[in-house]
Amino acid sequence: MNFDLTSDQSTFREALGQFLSVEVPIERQQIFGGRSEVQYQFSREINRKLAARNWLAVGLPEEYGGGGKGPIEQGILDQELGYHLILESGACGLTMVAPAIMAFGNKVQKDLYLELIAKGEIEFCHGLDTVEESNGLPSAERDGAGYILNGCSISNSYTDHADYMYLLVRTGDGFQDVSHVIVDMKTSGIRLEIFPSINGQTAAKIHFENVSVSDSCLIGEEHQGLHQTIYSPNYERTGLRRYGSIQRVFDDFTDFCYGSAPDGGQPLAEHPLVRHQLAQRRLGMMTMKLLCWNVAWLQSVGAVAIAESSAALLFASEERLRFAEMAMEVLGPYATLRNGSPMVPLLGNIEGIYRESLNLSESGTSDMHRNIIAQQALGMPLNDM
Amino acid sequence: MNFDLTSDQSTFREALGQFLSVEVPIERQQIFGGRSEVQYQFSREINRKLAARNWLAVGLPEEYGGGGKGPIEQGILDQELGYHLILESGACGLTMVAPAIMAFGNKVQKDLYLELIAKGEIEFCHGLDTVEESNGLPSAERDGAGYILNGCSISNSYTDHADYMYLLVRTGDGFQDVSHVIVDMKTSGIRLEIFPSINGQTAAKIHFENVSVSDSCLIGEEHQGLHQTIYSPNYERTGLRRYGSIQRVFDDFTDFCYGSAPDGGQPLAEHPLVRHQLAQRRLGMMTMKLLCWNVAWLQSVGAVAIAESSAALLFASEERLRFAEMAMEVLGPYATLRNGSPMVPLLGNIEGIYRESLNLSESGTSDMHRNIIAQQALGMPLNDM
Amino acid sequence: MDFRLTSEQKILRNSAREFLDRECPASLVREAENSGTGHIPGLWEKMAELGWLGICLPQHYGGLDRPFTDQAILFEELGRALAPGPLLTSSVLAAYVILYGGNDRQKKDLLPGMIKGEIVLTVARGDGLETFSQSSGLVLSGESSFVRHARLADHIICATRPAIGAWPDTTLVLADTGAEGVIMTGMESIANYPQCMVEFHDVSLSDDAILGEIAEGRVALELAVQRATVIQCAETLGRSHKVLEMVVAYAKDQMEIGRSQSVQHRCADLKIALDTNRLLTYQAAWKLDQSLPARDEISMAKAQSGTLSRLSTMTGHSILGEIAFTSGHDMQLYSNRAKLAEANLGDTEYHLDQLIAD
Amino acid sequence: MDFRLTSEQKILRNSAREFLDRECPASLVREAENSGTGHIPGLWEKMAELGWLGICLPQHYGGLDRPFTDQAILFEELGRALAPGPLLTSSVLAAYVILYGGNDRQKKDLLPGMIKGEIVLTVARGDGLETFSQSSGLVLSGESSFVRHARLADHIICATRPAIGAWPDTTLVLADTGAEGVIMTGMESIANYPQCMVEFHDVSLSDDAILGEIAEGRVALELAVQRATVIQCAETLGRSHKVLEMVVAYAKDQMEIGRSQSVQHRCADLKIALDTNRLLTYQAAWKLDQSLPARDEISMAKAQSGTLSRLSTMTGHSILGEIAFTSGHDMQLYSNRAKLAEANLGDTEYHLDQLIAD
Repeated sequence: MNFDLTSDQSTFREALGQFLSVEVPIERQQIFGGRSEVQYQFSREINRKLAARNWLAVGLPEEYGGGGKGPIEQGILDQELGYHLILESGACGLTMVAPAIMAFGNKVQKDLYLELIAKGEIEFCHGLDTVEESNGLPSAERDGAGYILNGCSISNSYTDHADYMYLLVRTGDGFQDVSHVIVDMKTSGIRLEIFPSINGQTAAKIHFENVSVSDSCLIGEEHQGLHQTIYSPNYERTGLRRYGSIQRVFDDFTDFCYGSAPDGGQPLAEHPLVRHQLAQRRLGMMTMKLLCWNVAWLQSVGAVAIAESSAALLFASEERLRFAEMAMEVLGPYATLRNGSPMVPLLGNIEGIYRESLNLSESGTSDMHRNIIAQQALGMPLNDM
Repeated sequence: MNFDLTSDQSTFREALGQFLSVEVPIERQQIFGGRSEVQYQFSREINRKLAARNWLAVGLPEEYGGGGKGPIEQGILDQELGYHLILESGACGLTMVAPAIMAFGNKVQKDLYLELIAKGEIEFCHGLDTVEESNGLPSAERDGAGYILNGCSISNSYTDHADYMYLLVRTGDGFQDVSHVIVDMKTSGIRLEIFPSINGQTAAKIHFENVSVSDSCLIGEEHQGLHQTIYSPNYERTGLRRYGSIQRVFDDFTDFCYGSAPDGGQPLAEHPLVRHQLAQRRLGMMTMKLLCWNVAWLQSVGAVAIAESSAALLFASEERLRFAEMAMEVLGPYATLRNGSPMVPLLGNIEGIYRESLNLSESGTSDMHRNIIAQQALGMPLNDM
Repeated sequence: MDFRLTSEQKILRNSAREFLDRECPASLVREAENSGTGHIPGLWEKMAELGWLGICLPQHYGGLDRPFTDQAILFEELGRALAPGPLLTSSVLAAYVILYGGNDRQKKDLLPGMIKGEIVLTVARGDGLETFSQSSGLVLSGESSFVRHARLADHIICATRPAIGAWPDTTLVLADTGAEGVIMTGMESIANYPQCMVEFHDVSLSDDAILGEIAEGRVALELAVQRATVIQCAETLGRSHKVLEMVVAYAKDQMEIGRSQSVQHRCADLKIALDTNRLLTYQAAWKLDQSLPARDEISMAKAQSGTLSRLSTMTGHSILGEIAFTSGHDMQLYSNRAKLAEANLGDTEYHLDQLIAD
Repeated sequence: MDFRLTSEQKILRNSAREFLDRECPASLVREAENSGTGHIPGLWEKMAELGWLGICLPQHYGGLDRPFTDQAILFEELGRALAPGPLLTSSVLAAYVILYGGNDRQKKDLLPGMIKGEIVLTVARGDGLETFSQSSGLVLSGESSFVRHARLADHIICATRPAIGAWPDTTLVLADTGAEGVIMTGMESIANYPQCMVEFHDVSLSDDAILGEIAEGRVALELAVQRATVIQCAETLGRSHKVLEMVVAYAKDQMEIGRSQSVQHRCADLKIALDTNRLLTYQAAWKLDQSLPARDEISMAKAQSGTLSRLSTMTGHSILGEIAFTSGHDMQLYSNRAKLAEANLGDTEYHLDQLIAD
């Protein structure tokens, strides 16, 4: 067993920390609950600078402009970017699309997308099922050497900035007849319906009306979508980016509690209950960190980590809410203040992370994750949901 | 609205408290986790003395030896007996069988059982489904003017002392073809398999092998068992007996925390975290009390209180465990000591109530109660369980 | 023992619900949130006409003189509808301070206008305010934060601290928001809730501005805070109840979700917490109506109210999913306001502390 | 980074599990519980033969000299099987106190015999013991409660307090359980766990009885406690893991229960807590193996260990139902022992306090 980085990995982490401390001024860090266009553009700029050092796609092969390292280095990058509160521009391409193309894509697709992703030049969004509709996925009907897409899909990050969308489509009548495709967002017949979220982000419903795409959009074989989703190594999210950002706010909050109180009185941490809650959440942060790194490590040894990824993502969602509730409680009415108000503590990030934390299904519903753990890790039978 | 007793009810409560403070010496009160035969026999004695005052079956009509009052008075009795830590002898007859006979029984049955129940002369046990067997209930096949019972049933209290058993039997092939019967435990063909519980109580599996009973054992109509269970007013348990006993241990524990610590040091309640937890549990006790009284009050106005009873019982089971865990934590290693050990706090009742509290399904599984609340109170559809 | 509403109370509840369903849709709540004032004058006037601003105040000031429990019933409905405006601030907290602390003339000057909706009152608390005597008369100075609806208010009731060389206990005074030396700074808050930091720079007060007597304001303030706390619980109860209704309606509509045992069990837990809070809140209200000691019961209700708020927020967002995270969905209106209510008039920790302070 | 066991460690785990499945069935656990001593000599000898009592102790005392992490792996299996006997007390806590605090002769006198299972050691702590010098030599007096396996032990390592007029810091001494003036009183405990209150009435000690030097025992004790705490976590981990296995096996057997989403979700939550505790426990063990500072990591593991214990108890009893409440079912063996482990070597509250003590 070994719970530490190799010395090369430590060196990478230090260099990265050095780079970020120079490149990321405090005012360009994310203010929780109020993601802005300025911050988004800044994150793309940082991505390009990272790419110039071959650090952005640190886990991709060097021939595609990556760093030629593995999931551990990718995890270090995610965690540090999170800790510096950089928005997740490019994340979908780097952590979801690139691994899928590496595993299942053809030579043309690899050449077409991987280097652009590695260089931070293109933005992907990810199309999810719509809950409301019985079918859930857009249909893709054969049409000569391509498909005609109809239906709609949901995306929850940077859809309005995305160049391409990566999504599952229904390519047949059977339950399992689904396939992954990449669609250019500029293709005619695509219409975005934007839903502003309460953290400044936007969700979107993407409508496909007779959208004609060529065969070349298909990743891997037709009808292999579910198989790809389940068996693709490195496909599961580690959650390290989000972990980094939560740990950062927790660290800031802890420092705040050890300084004087908002009303100028004794430090909040003088109160035994506050210290006790800080200790509970410190344990929660360590738990989140270990569960996330467990996924990255499993990926690094080529293991499939479906249940472990669900555990990490579920725990992180719930721990983020516990931390936000705890911090709100400790700060009392001060916690309800937003960035810009007189007397606001911590740039309003506590009120902001509270609102962020309400996005409990950001990385899948808690029911879905618990089902996966029960069924994949414990071998229990399918249940009704 | 009114959250208080009437003056008659208050008078009854005071007289009862007076009676119990005289009649129940501390050494005859239940030591949690170690129910004994001596305590059981003592509780029967108390029951007979209560009956002599027409207090035992305070809610039954006077013509059957009851007190002619209602569910509120019954609740007062239950709560006070619980608070004085008297074991629940007679409870099955009083709170389950007598109301069922009143609602659905015939004249003969009323004459046969009610007065004996009211006088504390007979003990009933209640037969529950066995989880393990697909059918769950004993079968009752028509045989001339009676039935032949086969199969088995589970009982979780005083089966070894019971004179009669009240149970559901399967009287037909349909899912709903079940009926309530009363069976004399001395009938030939009944065999008890005793399972000692970790609190000194015994559970039992009752095996029926060609047990021949007459028609007169049937309560109400054949095949009306489910209907009776669902629509019988006053049938649901209020949980006030159990509430009283938990409140008592909580009060003792609170006093203990405000006295010197087990090691002779500062009172435990000097510690802010301990005070905070005491406050949380004090709120829990009040919640339990209100939820239980809510059921008693609904019964007093003739309402069916299925979901409310489930809420009270579920909350009480979970709150009892929360309190036990909290008290174990506060007392540290001292909490692991049993009555009789040197340095044992509170007669070992904390270790005892911890073990009692592990009987989480004592009054039905938590899943069952949550299903009932979702479906009965919120009108949600049947789920898979 | 009787946990039912009277038939009069049922009428009150039903008519309030009908009125608010019609007159206070979610679109109006959003309009208020975006208005900067958190207030809709048209709605305010209609509520005043219904007598809601003086529901428990004496008839000779224009109130309806109904039992305190009725105010709790009304605020359950107002909470359910997220009704905007200084309801809790002006018609409850401030009104009771005047009622319990003011002299006859002050009551006559303020209560009828408040009840008609023509005068808006607010309350400034905290340790930052003090009054002292100068040759010219009484002077108010210091600052207070989180003064709710300050910009809308005509008068601010200031609870000023006992100070060395001044008074031995709390003195309540009335300051006009337009007086010289009063400076307000908005505090941007969750749900755009309208509150201010208010500075008082040596504001001269007339002798009439003292509510009751110098250094004798504590009891009146405490009584008012007690009642306002119960009303805040009722408001949270209504809000949380509506969240459960939204979730159950959604689950029934989406049968796959409605049949999920996990969803049902979370709904059941919220239902228990709601029933609990209803019992705790009305127990406290009933005790106040009976003039019985109610401090512990109030603290229990408010402590559990925070737990209920959190549970309803978590249940709502986890079951309704990502769509509830968008501004267009009503759920987030509820979860944002939950945090304001939770922190108002003492949170769960504070009230648990009260329960063991002895 | 590598969270796997080495192949050697996997062999250790598998062989320990096979041995315990065969040699330590639940019937033997019950036999030990009812024996009054909590000990099965036959099993103890076999474990000693396998070298388990000295798994991490130096080879020249008869130990196996394996990394500390291996001891954690072994105790996961011992916990899983509820193996009775003074394993944690004698072969871990006491052994490390001797190793870190004793002089060469004491190690030679005690460790080989302990490793062979011929000598049983225990530790008495608390603030009630003191040593002082008399003309005749060192004298031990006072009392200590919760001394585990005291009746079985040959020697008690006593941590005696710094006292005014005596030593400035903890002094560790060895007392023979058979010495004059040593009186033991059994403390009846949950699961009949064998522990005693031990009184020392002016027990004369030879100079050889001092472990290390007078007033210099604190560091050795702390190091031993650190290791024993991690081992206690591993034991709890094994125990909780077995509970999950029992529940999952039951649920798969009873399909109606196995398909229940509520049951599955509770199992999933226990699985997450188990995985978490495994990571936290082995992180702490690995740090100790690397001689890195590990205080915080140990406290995190032990704090979460209490949470895990409670969750496994609640999950087990709520899913297995009433049958798990009867003495004949194994579940209650696990839940009763969970409380002993939780309170041992600092509970969740204590270790959370350690995390913010600075």
